[in-house]
Amino acid sequence: MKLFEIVTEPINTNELIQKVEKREAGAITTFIGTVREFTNGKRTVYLEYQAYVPMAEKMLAQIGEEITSKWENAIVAITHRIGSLDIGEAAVVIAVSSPHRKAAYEANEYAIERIKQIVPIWKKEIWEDGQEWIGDQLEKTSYQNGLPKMEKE
Amino acid sequence: MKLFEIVTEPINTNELIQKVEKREAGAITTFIGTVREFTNGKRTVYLEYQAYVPMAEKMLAQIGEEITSKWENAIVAITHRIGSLDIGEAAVVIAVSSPHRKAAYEANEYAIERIKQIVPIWKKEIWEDGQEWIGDQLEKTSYQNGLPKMEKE
Amino acid sequence: MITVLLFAQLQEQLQKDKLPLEMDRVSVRELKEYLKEEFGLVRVTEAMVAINEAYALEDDEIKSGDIVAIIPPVSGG
Amino acid sequence: MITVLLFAQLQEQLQKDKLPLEMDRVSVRELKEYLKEEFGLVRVTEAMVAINEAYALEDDEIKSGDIVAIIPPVSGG
Repeated sequence: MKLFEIVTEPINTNELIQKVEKREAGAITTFIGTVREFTNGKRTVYLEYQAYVPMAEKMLAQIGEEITSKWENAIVAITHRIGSLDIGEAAVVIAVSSPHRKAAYEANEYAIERIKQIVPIWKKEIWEDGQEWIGDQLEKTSYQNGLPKMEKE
Repeated sequence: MKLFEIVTEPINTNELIQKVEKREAGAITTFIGTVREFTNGKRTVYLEYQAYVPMAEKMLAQIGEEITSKWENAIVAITHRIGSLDIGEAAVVIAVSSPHRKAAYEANEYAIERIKQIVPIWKKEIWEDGQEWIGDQLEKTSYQNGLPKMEKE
Repeated sequence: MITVLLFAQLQEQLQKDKLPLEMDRVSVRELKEYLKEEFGLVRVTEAMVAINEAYALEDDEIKSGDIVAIIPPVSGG
Repeated sequence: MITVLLFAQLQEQLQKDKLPLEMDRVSVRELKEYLKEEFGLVRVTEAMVAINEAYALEDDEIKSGDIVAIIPPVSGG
């Protein structure tokens, strides 16, 4: 069973939930990032995701380690899909279990923020009149002078 | 399709996700509250949930309304199960979709906090050597002089 | 007649989930006092009351035909 | 020899996902400069570099046999 995975097929949310279920857990949170039809008023026809697969899986596992060091007893599973995705399809699913709910929410949100910082995955938006590779990071920070921020404070 | 429901059968998380899916949503969060084996060091054998069903469903719907007034475009579905539940089974599932992820996390957490404040559902813990109806509220606040807090600030 | 619904520990204490009371008009406060004295439901003081599925205040009035639920501290989720 | 992996807009620009470079020792900074000048990859300046699947700093040294990935700003999730 792989807790951190890049896949090309549709993601099964239930499988991720099963990966983190345990008798000690009282709370399981999931996050499903889906392909939205409109971004900044522009209509997306579909998305194309590309990854540096082996490194992306390593970085997902690193996020998992960061989480278990911050939230004791949390268990995390993350699957990111690549390839062509239609509107409404899930690009990423994150499942976190924890004995307490607060940690399950916090750790889950931490995971998606970190994915957007350090995991080598790229998204191309295809519109009716063009297409573009998106660099979310670029809008906020440039990391041309060093490592991406490795820890969120 | 009922967005707010009290049921006696196991809850299907996927069905809740389907209830809130839409093309405008970029984020779906779910919360699954499961029966934990240990609470305060004491081993639970199983739980028994009871509800004042028609009022509980009304209160769940009210939480839904509170959420859509606070987080525009959020869609919420909540199912709470009653009866006997074994360790690991889901007592409650909350699904929230929203165009943006921050709102999906916040609204979901708001829903579980509000459930614990205003929805007439009671839990009995059954241990090997006894049993007790739990009153979560009582540990924190007494509302003998008025309404339960109707809005979280 | 007023119908009083009981849940959780109160239901177990009386071994009943329903109490039909021959009353016409009574405030929430008075009803709680009555349930405490007549049925020994001491924990009713920490409970909320709902009239016809809506939370009520201590001074709200209950009329004949109303369904009144005694809501001990909730513990769902 | 150093193998350079390209992704996203850089891959499309060169119509290649891989560049084998006859180099022995080069710093990350020097490699980025080289890719910019030799291949016109101007956007390499805003990219991170990973050596053998781990993020590297500008002064880190790349050796023959290393797999070097040019990582433009990521946009997963």
